[in-house]
Amino acid sequence: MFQKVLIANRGEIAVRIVRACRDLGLATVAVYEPGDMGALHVRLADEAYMLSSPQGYRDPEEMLTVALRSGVDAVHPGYGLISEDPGFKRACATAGITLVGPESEVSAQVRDKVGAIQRVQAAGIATTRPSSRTFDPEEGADLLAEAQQLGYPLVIKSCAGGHGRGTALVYSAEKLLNIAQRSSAQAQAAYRDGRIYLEAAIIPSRYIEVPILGDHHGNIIQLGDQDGSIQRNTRKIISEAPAPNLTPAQREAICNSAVEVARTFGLRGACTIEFVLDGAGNHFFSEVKPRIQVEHLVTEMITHIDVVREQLHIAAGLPLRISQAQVRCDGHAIFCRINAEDPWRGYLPSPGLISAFRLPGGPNVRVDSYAYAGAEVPVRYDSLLAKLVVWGAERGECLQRIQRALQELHIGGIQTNLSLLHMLITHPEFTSGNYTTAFSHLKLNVPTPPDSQLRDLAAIAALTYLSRARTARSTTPAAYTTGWHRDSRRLPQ
Amino acid sequence: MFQKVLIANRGEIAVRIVRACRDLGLATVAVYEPGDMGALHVRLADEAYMLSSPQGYRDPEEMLTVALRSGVDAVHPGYGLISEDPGFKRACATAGITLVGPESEVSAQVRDKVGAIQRVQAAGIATTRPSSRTFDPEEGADLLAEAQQLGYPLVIKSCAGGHGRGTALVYSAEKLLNIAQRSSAQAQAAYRDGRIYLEAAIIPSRYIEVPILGDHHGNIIQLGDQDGSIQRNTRKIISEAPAPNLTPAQREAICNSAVEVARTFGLRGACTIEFVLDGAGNHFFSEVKPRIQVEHLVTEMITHIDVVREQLHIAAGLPLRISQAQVRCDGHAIFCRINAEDPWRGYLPSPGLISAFRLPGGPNVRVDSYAYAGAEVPVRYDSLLAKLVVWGAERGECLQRIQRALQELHIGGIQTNLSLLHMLITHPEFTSGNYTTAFSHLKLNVPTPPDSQLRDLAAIAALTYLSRARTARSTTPAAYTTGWHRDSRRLPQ
Amino acid sequence: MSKLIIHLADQEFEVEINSPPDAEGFTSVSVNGEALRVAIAPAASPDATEWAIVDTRPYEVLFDRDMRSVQSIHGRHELRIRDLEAGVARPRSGDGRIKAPIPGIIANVLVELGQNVSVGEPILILEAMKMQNEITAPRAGAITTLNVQPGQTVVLHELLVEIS
Amino acid sequence: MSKLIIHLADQEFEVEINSPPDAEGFTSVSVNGEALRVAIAPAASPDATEWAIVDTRPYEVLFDRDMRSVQSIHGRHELRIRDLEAGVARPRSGDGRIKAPIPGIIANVLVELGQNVSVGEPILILEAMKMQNEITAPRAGAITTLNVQPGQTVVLHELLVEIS
Repeated sequence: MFQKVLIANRGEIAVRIVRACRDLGLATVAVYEPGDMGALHVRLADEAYMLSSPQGYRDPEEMLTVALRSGVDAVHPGYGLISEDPGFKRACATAGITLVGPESEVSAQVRDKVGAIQRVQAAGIATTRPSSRTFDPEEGADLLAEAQQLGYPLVIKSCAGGHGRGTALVYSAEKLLNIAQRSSAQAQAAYRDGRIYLEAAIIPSRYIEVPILGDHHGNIIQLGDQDGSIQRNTRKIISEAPAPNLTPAQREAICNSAVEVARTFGLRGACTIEFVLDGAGNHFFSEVKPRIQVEHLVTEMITHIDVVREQLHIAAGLPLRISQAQVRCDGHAIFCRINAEDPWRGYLPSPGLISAFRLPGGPNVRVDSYAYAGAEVPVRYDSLLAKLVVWGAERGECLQRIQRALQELHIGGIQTNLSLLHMLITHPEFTSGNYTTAFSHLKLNVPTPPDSQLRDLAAIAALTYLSRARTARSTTPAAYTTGWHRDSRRLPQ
Repeated sequence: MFQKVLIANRGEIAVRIVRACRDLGLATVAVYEPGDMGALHVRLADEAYMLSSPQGYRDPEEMLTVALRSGVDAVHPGYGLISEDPGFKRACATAGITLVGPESEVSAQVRDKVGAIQRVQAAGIATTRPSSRTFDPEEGADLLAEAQQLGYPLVIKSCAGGHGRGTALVYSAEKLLNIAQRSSAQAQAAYRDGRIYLEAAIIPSRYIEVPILGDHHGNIIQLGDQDGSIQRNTRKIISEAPAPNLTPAQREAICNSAVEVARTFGLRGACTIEFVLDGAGNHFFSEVKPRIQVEHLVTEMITHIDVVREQLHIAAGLPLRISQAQVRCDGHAIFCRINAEDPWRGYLPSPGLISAFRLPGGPNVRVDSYAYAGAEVPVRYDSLLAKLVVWGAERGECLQRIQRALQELHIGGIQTNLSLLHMLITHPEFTSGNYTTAFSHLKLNVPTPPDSQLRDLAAIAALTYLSRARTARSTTPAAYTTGWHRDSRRLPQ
Repeated sequence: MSKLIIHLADQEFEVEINSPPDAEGFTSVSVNGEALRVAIAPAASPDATEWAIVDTRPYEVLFDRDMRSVQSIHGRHELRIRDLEAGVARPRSGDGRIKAPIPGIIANVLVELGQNVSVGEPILILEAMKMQNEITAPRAGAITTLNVQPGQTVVLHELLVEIS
Repeated sequence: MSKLIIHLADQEFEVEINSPPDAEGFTSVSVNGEALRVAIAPAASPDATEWAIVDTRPYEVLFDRDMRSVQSIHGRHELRIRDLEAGVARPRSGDGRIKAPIPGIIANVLVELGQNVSVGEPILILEAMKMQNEITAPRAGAITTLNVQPGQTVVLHELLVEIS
């Protein structure tokens, strides 16, 4: 095992990796851009180095300099940022520092999504039907021709991202180029890579994912199926494991396909194999995520396996400590991604000072976050604020507990998607388990509470209004202009 | 199962019960004294009633009035307060409301500790050697005579409490009456019952506890052994499960004894059977705690059983949902009790406003608390602020994780025992697992950090001092007198 | 003492408050003629979660800074408060000035100076926190000020565009 | 600019600070002649946990309100700060007045008016949060004021006893 690990990331995932290292007794080295000087991942590390290059966390050269200077024997890059930068991978290898993640060649293979699908097809596994190659959005004529061959409706996907930014459904040739342009721009902004490809659409569909672990000794195990169909604003915000309403035979088939895919690529470390499920229950390989996922917590809750810990074990060359027979997927887990954003104002990000932060507690509830009351949500980075997951012996227990946990979780000072999550997890389509990706697009009408509750809320609003007005009057005039009367905070609608 | 449950308690345990009820989909009714109006257990409940009697939470009559008015079909009294009030139990029974806890007669039997030991002895199980009866501290001559018969050293114990307040070791007859007087006064203050009894001392000793569940159908299961030897200021502050350094044969013998004891009394619901282990590894029954314990979280972490949920199931008359064979004690758990008190000032309680509250996260960490940043630690009640527990596949992993979790946990505005806990869990006697109750009395010398760390801390202190002085100068004079310069906060040493 | 009209989830409530809180901290409130006893948290930071108890029903509510919406476990609802004693409704926004709601980079400007726009029409794209955020017209009119161009960094509350 | 003597865990450090923080937020500090770069959290509430970075070593520290102790994962240590520029050490407490450190009920009074006591001698028992707390003499002398009797409720900072 390693002695000292550089964490080449920030935010929640950096904190998550520091925790895994500490739990293993490994020393940790953090890096920070000037704005993150007091961030939690820095505070909890044993050493911390400032990144002074303007590229900050995205500068592979400065990252390598820190790795060498601090004398680490491994680097964990988390996800995003430079986690899949081929140059950084090579540089670490040359310097004799282990990078926790897939090797460059495996990484390159699965990043070429069209090529990956073709390879899986060749191995005899059912896949989605992609375009023959990737495109720049300027290649209008070629795109139209390829689309004609695939048939409509089809999905435009970004080469760099997952189901997220850049993914769009197209029903007719007239709209193709416009949508392609926008998808590409979104992908460019999010992942700094504007290339796209097409895929025959499967409607209705579900996204079923299977996390796997592979070591350097040829052992590959799968950690059960999970459902990641529910997105909002191009982000998976709810996941659950196991995926609801699958037969044991379906689960077995999907998990077996996942292991075959993993063998095909010789995957190592922690990866996720993604499938699309059609209305008839057939599964089609879609892509490989060769990294730890945001929603890896659902896996951890049902398997009791610390996935980051296992990543470190595998990267150190150790054989997997459990066999497939020893993996016990026990009970059910539901995961919610909590973002600093306002779903009622077009998902506008909401940076700022967190003035209140109350976490849920009690049995079978876990929250991973870099935040706390008094912490700052920075402007420059992703809006991911916290990850909430609950466990239950069965799905019904889980549904009760996630409601309870969301009720207990309170965040003040910034806008979050908590109210949206509460609406989603209490929606009949979700509680029944009969949802598809279409649920992501469903307009959610806020249910009107019973009259008696509205009446109570009106009384509370009136008293609160009078109390605030009194407070505002009794303090200095400055408070009056900077407090809740301040008009400038109001956003254009 | 019940429809609606009254929670006849406050603080952390009330919040814990609200959570269990919500997870089961049951409606909850909270009660509050005027000072607890905004407390978390009130906020999270479906209904809340103010207790206006001066006895507040301790007034069985008003509690029954609330139970009837709110139309609950069950009352969960938690521990302490009126949880074992025989009058309240009878009144609930008469009113047809189920009280979650043991029946009056069982409760009375195990509360008579000397009688309980005699009964267990009669059933052929080894017990500690108590005095023949209980005493008032005024009965000096009788006490001395009884002590003479038992022999020194002996332990004075309170009839009402557990190993906690009132327990004292006596080495010679000269000190007996003085110590008895003080023990009785402590017990009177803590439990409103000053009666005491004597017990032949076992030195060195360990406290081994076995939680059990019993239903109304004659089923009794045990949930594994745990060690509760470590106390500070008469409170168990660290527990772990399983108890370290026991042979499988020892564990089996202790757990079997626990089930036999439970059968002897016909125990139902969640109880804990306590044993004293002598230096040779023999175990002696000591007492029965017929209620949920502060440290029930260790049990929950290793068994994946929600003990409060099971209490409700059992009280509803349902049979146990798992057999002894299905109880899987998996891995290891370590529990810390976090108190609002200052161990460096004689454990002086520290009520006040919590200005900062940062909880640990990540895998296999759980915190149960009523507190959050902005909450008030009230003056009138127990200093229990939060319960922290971590799980690990084995003890070594657990030791790493509890250190990490304590490092992450930060509480500002009040004094806590966090630094003390950090010292205890990193102490070689604890990490080796070779501790006894003597560890509770060990004077802990703060280890001096290496010179380089002291040098760093000195630099930080100097900069912080200058920064605070600057802040104090730049604000109004009032802030200067109420801020950190305020002398009146300083306590007499 | 006070009379307010509360618009909440498209319903209107007339709330009257005639006396200060009693010894237990409850205020007697009449809502559409119905008598309620209401206690609310002592005035704290406007960002904090407020608790309240109405008769025996506890609530946790989160009001916007400007009290134009309220969130509770029953959902998120638009709110409008009119203080009849104060005589005037609070002014609404919508004066046609678009300020930067968050700091970020202007990714795209979708209008030109002098152009006529309708309510809700996309005006510009502001990139922040890895997201492209569409800023739309708060009212109809002509673009009279256009202070930004693509690639430009803007700070919080910076005036970007004016419509009149 | 500033020179301080820091007593920490029975060691003495001379700390010199000659310039304001640099652009990166670090201040050059000399401790017993050794040069360090130190950054601390912007002045926050004195109750908050402070972070600091010394060269590449991050710390979290919790200072008492009056900076007489510091807690970190390395333990809890007594602290004494002398500002050489200010010329005087901060006054120590110990003027013989015993005030209620917490609100509570006087369970027992162990001394009488006029009685001589020595440092550390138990003076009274204050019951609060279900605990009996022994309050001891901060200095030797005679009891000149005795304001309390058993059973009496006292508020925070109430003067209980005076020794002179």
